[in-house]
Amino acid sequence: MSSLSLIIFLPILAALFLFLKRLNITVVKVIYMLVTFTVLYLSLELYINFDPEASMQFVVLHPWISEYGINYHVGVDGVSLGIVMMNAILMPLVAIALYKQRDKKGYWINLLFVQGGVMGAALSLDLMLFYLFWEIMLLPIFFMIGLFGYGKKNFIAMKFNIYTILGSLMMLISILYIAVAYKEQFGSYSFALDELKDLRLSSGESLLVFGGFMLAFAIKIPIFPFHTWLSDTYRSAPTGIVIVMSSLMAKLGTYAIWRFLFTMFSETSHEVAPYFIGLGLFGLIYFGISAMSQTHLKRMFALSSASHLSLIVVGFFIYDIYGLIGSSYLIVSHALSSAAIFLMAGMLYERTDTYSIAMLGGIARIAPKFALFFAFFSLSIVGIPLTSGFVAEVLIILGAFHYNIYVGFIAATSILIAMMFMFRMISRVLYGELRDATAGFEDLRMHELFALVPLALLILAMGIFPNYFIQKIEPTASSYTSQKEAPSYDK
Amino acid sequence: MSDSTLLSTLLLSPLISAALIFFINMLFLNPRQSLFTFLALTGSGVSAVLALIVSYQSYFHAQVFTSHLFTWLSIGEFTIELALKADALGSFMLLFVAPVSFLIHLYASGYMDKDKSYGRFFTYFNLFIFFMFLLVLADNPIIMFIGWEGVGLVSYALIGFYFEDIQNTYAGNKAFIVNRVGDFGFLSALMLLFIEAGSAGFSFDSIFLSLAQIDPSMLSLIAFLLFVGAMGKSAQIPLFVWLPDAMAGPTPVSALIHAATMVTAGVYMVARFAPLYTMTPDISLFIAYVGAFSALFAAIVATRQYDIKKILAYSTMSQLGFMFMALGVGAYSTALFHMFTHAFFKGLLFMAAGYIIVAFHHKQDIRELQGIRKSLPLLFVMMFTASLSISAIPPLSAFFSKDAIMGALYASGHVELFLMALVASLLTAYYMFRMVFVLFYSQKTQSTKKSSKSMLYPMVVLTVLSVFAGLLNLPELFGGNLNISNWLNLLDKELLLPHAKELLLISVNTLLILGVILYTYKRYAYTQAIHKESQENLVAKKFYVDEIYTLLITQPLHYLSIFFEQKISHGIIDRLINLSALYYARAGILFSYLENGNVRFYALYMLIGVVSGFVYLYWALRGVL
Amino acid sequence: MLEKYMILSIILFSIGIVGLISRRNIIVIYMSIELLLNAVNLSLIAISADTADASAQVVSMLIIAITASEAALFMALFVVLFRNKASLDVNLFDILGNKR
Amino acid sequence: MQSDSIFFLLALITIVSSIVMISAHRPIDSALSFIVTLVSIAALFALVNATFLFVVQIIIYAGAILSLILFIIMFLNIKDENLPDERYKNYWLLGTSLIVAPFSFILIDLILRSNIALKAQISEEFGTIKDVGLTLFDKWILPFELVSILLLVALIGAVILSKKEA
Repeated sequence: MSSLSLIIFLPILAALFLFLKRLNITVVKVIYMLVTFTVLYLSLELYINFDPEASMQFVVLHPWISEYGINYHVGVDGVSLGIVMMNAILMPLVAIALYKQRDKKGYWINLLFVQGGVMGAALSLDLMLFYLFWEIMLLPIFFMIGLFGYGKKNFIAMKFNIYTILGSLMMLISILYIAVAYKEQFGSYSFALDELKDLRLSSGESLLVFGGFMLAFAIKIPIFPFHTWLSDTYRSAPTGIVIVMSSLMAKLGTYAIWRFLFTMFSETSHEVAPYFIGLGLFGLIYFGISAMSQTHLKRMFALSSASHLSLIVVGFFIYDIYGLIGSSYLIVSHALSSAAIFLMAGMLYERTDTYSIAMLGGIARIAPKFALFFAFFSLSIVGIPLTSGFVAEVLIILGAFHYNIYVGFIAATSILIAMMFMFRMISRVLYGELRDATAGFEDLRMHELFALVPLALLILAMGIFPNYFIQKIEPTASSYTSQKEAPSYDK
Repeated sequence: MSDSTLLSTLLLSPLISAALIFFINMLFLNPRQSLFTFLALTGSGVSAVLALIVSYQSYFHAQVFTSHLFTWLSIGEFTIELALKADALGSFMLLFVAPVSFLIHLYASGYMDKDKSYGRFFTYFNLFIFFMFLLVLADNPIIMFIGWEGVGLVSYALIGFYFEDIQNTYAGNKAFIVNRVGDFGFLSALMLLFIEAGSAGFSFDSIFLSLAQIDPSMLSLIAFLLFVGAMGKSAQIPLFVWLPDAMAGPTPVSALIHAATMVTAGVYMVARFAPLYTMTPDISLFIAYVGAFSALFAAIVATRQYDIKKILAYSTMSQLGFMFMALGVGAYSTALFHMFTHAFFKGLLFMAAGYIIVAFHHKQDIRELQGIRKSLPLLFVMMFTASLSISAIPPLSAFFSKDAIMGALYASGHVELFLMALVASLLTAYYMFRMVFVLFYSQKTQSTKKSSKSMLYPMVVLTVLSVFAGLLNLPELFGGNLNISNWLNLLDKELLLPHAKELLLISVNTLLILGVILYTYKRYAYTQAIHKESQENLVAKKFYVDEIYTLLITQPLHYLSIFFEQKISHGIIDRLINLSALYYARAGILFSYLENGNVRFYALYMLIGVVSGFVYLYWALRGVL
Repeated sequence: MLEKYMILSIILFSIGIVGLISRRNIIVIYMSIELLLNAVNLSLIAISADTADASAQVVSMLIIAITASEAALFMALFVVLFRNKASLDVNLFDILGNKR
Repeated sequence: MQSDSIFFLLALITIVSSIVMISAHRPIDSALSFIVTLVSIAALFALVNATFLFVVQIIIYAGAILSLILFIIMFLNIKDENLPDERYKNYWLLGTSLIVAPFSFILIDLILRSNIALKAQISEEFGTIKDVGLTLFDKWILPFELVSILLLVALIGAVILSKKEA
């Protein structure tokens, strides 16, 4: 079995095994750790062996349902590598941080399942396979919210699932449509990405098909106005799944725009790019401003994530080497930061039983380590220099200015927007007087430090030595942009 | 030690000491304070010594130090090297930034004595020096921007240093947010600059070489946006609101960051981009006007302040206004020279203020601090000297620098700027001596026993410097040869006055200032005039600028946020989605009426289906039949 | 001749359908069903005459036999239903439907 | 032409009586008019020489089934209050007729347009009991036996259904 298949299926098989076998919770956790660390090891090996100059690598191609041209077809390039690494790094760290809190077997099984699903979706090069994994990711989320969530969890789980499945169905219709269209033109069905590239559709058709795909991605990301599931879902989802959703699944949506839409419908993508740039910029500001009046910590972070994801979308649709690299860098960097911040929000909740900003305060007095890390991760979301977010934002803003000067100015407000609420939140949560909820606040425990320190170091490393990381992405990105020159450049 | 390692050591030694202090502070329970002091002073001391070496070499041998650390980022044409370069301007900055930092470190070790967050303080402090050096030494604007944001970040952390009072941290937030508004302009300008002129590399030199190809209107836009950045950092109208609030931090912070070094970064940046600004005279003039209004505004507000540190804060803003005036009319080295002297006397004034504050149990209101001359005689001397200096009394340092600015303004032909500067300068004398006379010339007496050697020594050094620093750039009039200006060799405009005219200007100016001081003495020394001032007029309320900003920006944003979240997201979009789900369920109920269990209805549906099929087929096959 | 019989058969069949769907009286519904079967029988006989083949008549006879068995069951049903509800209204027998 | 006029007469009787059958309020009226329908249909059978079927129709339908219906109606002692309240009966009839009308129209139209009649020569024996009997026991023996089972099942079912709950 190749390492890519192993990365995808090891977690899924382990999850099935744990599901079927009755085991002690400690054993479950140990197996979880073993599996995630194996995946991490495999991914690191992948990262080291990855040759930046070649495009698609470690390709595995097995016929699956050959009469319909569906194959098991996976491979990795510079951008999916980022997502794979994120997934591989975050999963064990989440477990380390939540190690003592979660004693339900289902929690760990679902997380493993999600890991496999995300890996599969990130690596698959066959549309059907991608669709399969895309849906597989959804199931554990549904169960996790339903089983371990807070508040009106059933309603919210249901709403989230129906909403996302609605999008996925549109995508499925589009996938089938292009497969049939391919058969009409070339005589056989195909779902392979590199073959579907050659498909010629009329502009109306491709716009519709593009819309079907885009709806699925837009809901998952979410792009304005498909965002209303977001804050409720984040609020009621348990920490592990919030991290998965914000750090991996939303990013996968943006990644899929690049991987599938830009490859298959490059002309349509260019045509609609201005609208999506507009929508992204609007979302950037809209979500940012919405977050300012939030009193619930997780909702604020949710909206802040949405704001950044809009920026990522802008970066992709700019279709310029800086925008592309900036967005893929922001995917990774924001995944790290938001995972860390949601993890810390979870710790906060576990210690104080509240997410309400108004009820918190004074944590820095008695828990300096917690305060330090909390402030650091919040600032890394804001994009302070020497953190990875800064590099990414600068690149996206550069791309935006390259595209159009006004787009540039609006994109540049991203350095203002996040901090408007972030700083006030830091003040209210960490500083000032101690409150009832925060009295006796326990500082970070050892295992929590073990989870947070690597994240912090990675964020710093990516901010101080970005070149090392970007060299892995750059050839992929420039190969994309050299195919199609950036469309417009007016002053 | 090679040039390159020397420069890298200069940059990195504060970072290393900051990191060491940080880890010791985090990992050990009760580290000894003296260890922190040692580390902090070593870090800043090493860089101070090296900075002096660099400046010496640069001044006497015109040597340019460079150091290439690593490639920060390289994508296509966008290549950012993390390279350091100490040319004349950089070395000049080092010349006062590093020693003043070291002195203030020394002072802070006394000021912060026995503070429970001693280690945290010096972590930030050393980190600040690191970022400041990065800002000064960066060879390309992106790295400069990193330093620029970095100092802002540390400034944020230090303003909110006493985070037990949440208001302090709000002041820090305000400082950082306002600064970032400026940074927004700065970053936008850099991006435009790269797109327009970055193809040949993005170091300062290569940018300046390709400036000529840029469209003039675009160049003006870039220049303006860069200046927006400077406005934020150097507290000019309209982005000055953070500076008075920033006085919430410990006094050494105010001395180092909000007087001597960081706030002058805007001036440095404009001077650094001098080749750009010489090509955009409109924007330069705009800078001059902004500087003039800021100087005047701050001077007016300072006349009605009572908090000793706020007076000094407005004074800083006012002096920065002077520097921008000089920059605006093209007298770059004059502006930088004023910045140089300003660092000494303003640093000294803040240190003195801090000394008073520590000595009198953290009282900061000058009305409560009256009559402290007896108990602090040395301090009185130093503060009096510094006040004379800032008021530009010859032959103290600021006399030379400020007078050069006035001369340049006059020579540039913009009389209105000159008059504004003159008024601001007179007001400077007024508010400074108002403070001095209220503090030291009073019937009341207060006494204290506290004193700290480590606080006093740096002040003595700075007193000496603020007296004599002016001699370094002695104009020809007094037999000098403008050493610093020649050294810096910036693109100064020729703004020379005939000696007779200059002499006349100086004497009139000095006489006027002396007159103001005399008036102030009459008014405030040994009187209760300070208590009779109205608290309600426009000046005392600082022209309601904070309130206007709250009304125009903060509150609308808040309401907009609530509007977006509750009205649009929840009220419209989410409701539509939920309603569509609800109506879907309703539609299900509607259809369930059809399924009523009554077989003849089923037969009816079947019939309808069959008939429709028949009709359709009949219609479809009408041609065949 | 065949066309006429066919047309008559169609008309009778339609009338049977109308009765089957429109009426609520279960006995009339039953008779409508019988009418449908008779219409079919009619057409079968006509075809048989037209083709001079007795097979259609046999089929028709089988239908009559089935009708007879159906009649027996229906009668039993009438008795049971009437005993339970004391009414011939088919709308009363709708427990399979959507009850809320 | 004689047979044509007889056919039209019988057809008219059939249609009118069946319409009366479906629209009569009381089941007894329906049943009586249904007898008329059945008899005239039997006459139509006779018109095409299906003599055996004519006899079967008269005996089984008019004789057995209809009398069974009448017997049941009387046995149940149905009063007016036991009848369903069919206030909108006429609307229903009208509505359903409108729905069915295109169906009938299309079928009639198709029949009229197509030429389906073979007009085979009818032998002397056609429709006699011998002819039918031979066909039945020659070609249709299996269905015939199956029908007998069906009748048996129906018999048992009817007994069980109408049995009172113990």
